[in-house]
Amino acid sequence: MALNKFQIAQRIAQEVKDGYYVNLGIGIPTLVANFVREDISVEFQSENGILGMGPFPWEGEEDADLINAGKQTITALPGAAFFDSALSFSMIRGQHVDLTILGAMEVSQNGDIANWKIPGKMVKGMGGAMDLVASADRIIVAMTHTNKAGDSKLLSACTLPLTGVGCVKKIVTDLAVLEVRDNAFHLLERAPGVSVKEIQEATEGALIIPDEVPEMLK
Amino acid sequence: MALNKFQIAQRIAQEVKDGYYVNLGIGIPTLVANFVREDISVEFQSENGILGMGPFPWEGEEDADLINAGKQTITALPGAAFFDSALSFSMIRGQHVDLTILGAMEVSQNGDIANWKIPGKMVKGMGGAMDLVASADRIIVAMTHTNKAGDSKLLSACTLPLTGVGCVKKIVTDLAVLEVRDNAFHLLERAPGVSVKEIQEATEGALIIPDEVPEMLK
Amino acid sequence: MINKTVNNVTEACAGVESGMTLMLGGFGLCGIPECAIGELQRLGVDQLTCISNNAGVDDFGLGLLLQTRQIKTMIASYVGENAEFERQMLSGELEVHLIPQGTLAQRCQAAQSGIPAFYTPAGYGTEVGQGKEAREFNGKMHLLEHAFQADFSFVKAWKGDTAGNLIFKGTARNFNPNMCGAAKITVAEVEELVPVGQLDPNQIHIPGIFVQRIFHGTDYQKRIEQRTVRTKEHGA
Amino acid sequence: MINKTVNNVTEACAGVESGMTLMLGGFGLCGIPECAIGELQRLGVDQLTCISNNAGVDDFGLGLLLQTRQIKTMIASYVGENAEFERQMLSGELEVHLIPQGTLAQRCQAAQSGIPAFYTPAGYGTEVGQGKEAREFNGKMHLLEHAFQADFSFVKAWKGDTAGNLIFKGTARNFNPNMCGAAKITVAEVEELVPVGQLDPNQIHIPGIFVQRIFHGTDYQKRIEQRTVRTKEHGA
Repeated sequence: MALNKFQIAQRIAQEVKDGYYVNLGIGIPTLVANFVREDISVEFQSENGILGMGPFPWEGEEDADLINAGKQTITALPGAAFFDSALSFSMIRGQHVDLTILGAMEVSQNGDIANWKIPGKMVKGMGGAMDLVASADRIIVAMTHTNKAGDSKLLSACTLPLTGVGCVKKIVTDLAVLEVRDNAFHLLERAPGVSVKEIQEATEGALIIPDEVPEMLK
Repeated sequence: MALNKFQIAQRIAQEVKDGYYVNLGIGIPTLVANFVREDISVEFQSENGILGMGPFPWEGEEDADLINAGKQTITALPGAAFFDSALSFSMIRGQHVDLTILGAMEVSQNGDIANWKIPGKMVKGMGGAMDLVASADRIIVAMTHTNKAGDSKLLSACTLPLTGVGCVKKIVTDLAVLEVRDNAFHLLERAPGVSVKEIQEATEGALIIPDEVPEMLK
Repeated sequence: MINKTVNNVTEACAGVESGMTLMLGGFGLCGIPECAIGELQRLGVDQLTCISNNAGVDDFGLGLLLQTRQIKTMIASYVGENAEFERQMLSGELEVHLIPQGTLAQRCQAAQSGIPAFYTPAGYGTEVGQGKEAREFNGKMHLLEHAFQADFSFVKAWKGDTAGNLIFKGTARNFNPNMCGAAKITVAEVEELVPVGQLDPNQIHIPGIFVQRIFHGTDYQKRIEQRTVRTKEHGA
Repeated sequence: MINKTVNNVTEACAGVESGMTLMLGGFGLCGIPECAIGELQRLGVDQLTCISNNAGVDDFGLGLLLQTRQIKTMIASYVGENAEFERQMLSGELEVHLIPQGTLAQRCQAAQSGIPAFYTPAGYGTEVGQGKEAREFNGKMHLLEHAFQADFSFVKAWKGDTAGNLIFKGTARNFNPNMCGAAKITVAEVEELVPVGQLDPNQIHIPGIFVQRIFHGTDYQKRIEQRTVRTKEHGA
């Protein structure tokens, strides 16, 4: 069965290693924080200017001067630091952030990503996404395998305006975990109960299927 | 009579206006701070990282963590701020500092300045001087009119490696105050008791002498 | 110390004219110069070019100046919270330049620092890179980006002193420090204005040299866009 | 929080090898990483390239590594306080690159920030500009300067916590913050090392993400180069 957004987040959390500084995008990526193992040390960076981001505040303790990049009220953990936007992107551009997890509307088999614009329709802007994908060594995309119309989001080439080129290395969808290399999507794992055939049908781009495709571990 | 270094500093202090942020180089420029009118507000920047530099500390109150660009122990006035070297040169390069006063070994009639190197002999380095002269709108050079060998330091062209090109606008020496423009030194004032002829003889570069050359005012 | 104090927001905004380019600090509605935005609306100056990470919401922040059609051109990185913005943009009434957030911050800092241009990898290979010089450094492609040029910079700080020294609070810091000294005139509004000597010189985020005018702001709304909380029942 | 603490200077300097490029904070003898310099001397690594604003004095700071001929190349802006340095330089034993102080700071910050190159007016028309790309912006000539590439960065802070967050003191701040995260590994030595939660997150100069190792430094000499004082008799 296809994963729900919490299960996608849970699977991605397994990619978060001890000692990582992690930047989480809006949406599913934000949920990843809830599933990271408690026996490892991880710090969350939010590009509006905090390192060491904590959970949402208790009701009544919200502080308008303390939000994350999704404009949500948050808390700061002991050991946190605040900083300006230029220094924040020094962390990102300077590759001090170890892992970037973000959503996407389309990913192509050569690692291009599109997630900021639908011409003539949606113009929210790229925010920090272009800086993140242009700089990060490790980028994981969290998204559904197909869009609401049922069309594949894993394409031979993106049709929407790009956010970055050749930068996505790993994708976790509701159906599968895939690695992007050698101009193809390499199927690594499938969601419990999801068949390789289902994944194949939902993938428009080149898909490399190994002899054995294990189910994701919880 | 030629001015001594304190008198040169005193004359330059007249160029310091209310509301100016001022960077003082090592040597005679440092002395300028002592002669600035007390009824105006001026802040001194030292490029190693302080704005609002105060006088030397009282004996016994020296702090190794509080020095100026000349490595001298100093104090910080109420309202001072400390900052890192990059931000310090943001102030300088970004033209936030209003006036730069520095020494020189040579100045040419087109405003070039040489003050950091004598090939094969003296190699102290340029420190912040190249950033200062390349950026500042107002640069005043404080120096003796001739060097120890008696040779003019106001030249048609510098012979030493340059610190900056076409940047010096004003020079105060032990003999005169001069403006640099239109590829010539324009004599504005002479030291009390110093004749125009003496200044002429001590100036190798093109010297423009107006009909009347007043003595400097104290 | 040089005194940068002005008496009120009206004095602080003196000289702002229609057609000018303005920088405005803040991220979302966090740390925005509320007083200055209110005054700009009262002044009625229009044909403005505004450089700000976001464009406010429909009825607050820069959204106020959009309502009154005072903004001609918006330079921002993310504008997803504002329906009126989207309408004006799609209809062509509003000229919009969307640029990556890190590039936006760095172009402010470059202006502050006298760095006319720099290279960044952000946006290479996308429409952001169209018409820009691209160059390879260390095996990676980068775009040449230029320092902003602006007339006024409006920033909001937590505390300030009469010499213009500023301290920001929490994530309300964001773009505010980077915009100080990045325009011809920088206007800082602060929640608390103190005499010189009361701020620790070691803890000042922005020295007064980057600020031309400072005033004590009042009546801050400090709206929260996404009020997210834990509840005692559900735990963390 | 991620724990960056190492037990001592020996652990902090693990991995430093001959021939490496090192950044060292400090201005004059103010804010220099005294402990790390001592350890580098004990380690005996040589053929080093050192990036530091100054080169110490004859018997302290980087002067110690000059005495023992451990430095092959020195990248600095001002070296006037060191007779041994001048001797080695003029005799050709030591390779020296003198660069403008602001360019030095900015090349560190560029390395920290992932900005591979930027333009600055400093040094245009001088021998500093020889062989460099020059370009006009806003009617003024500028030079293209590149980010440094270094193996280790050694910095000295006043206070730090186990997560690597740093606070500097007075003018001992200087180049130290700009060198954090500007090399592959950044080693911070601090006078006071505290548990996380004891530093105000609003007052941290350098967040721990820029620091790989932190340790409590001891036996600081903090020498003063120019002891200048007022005396009660003479007044101000």
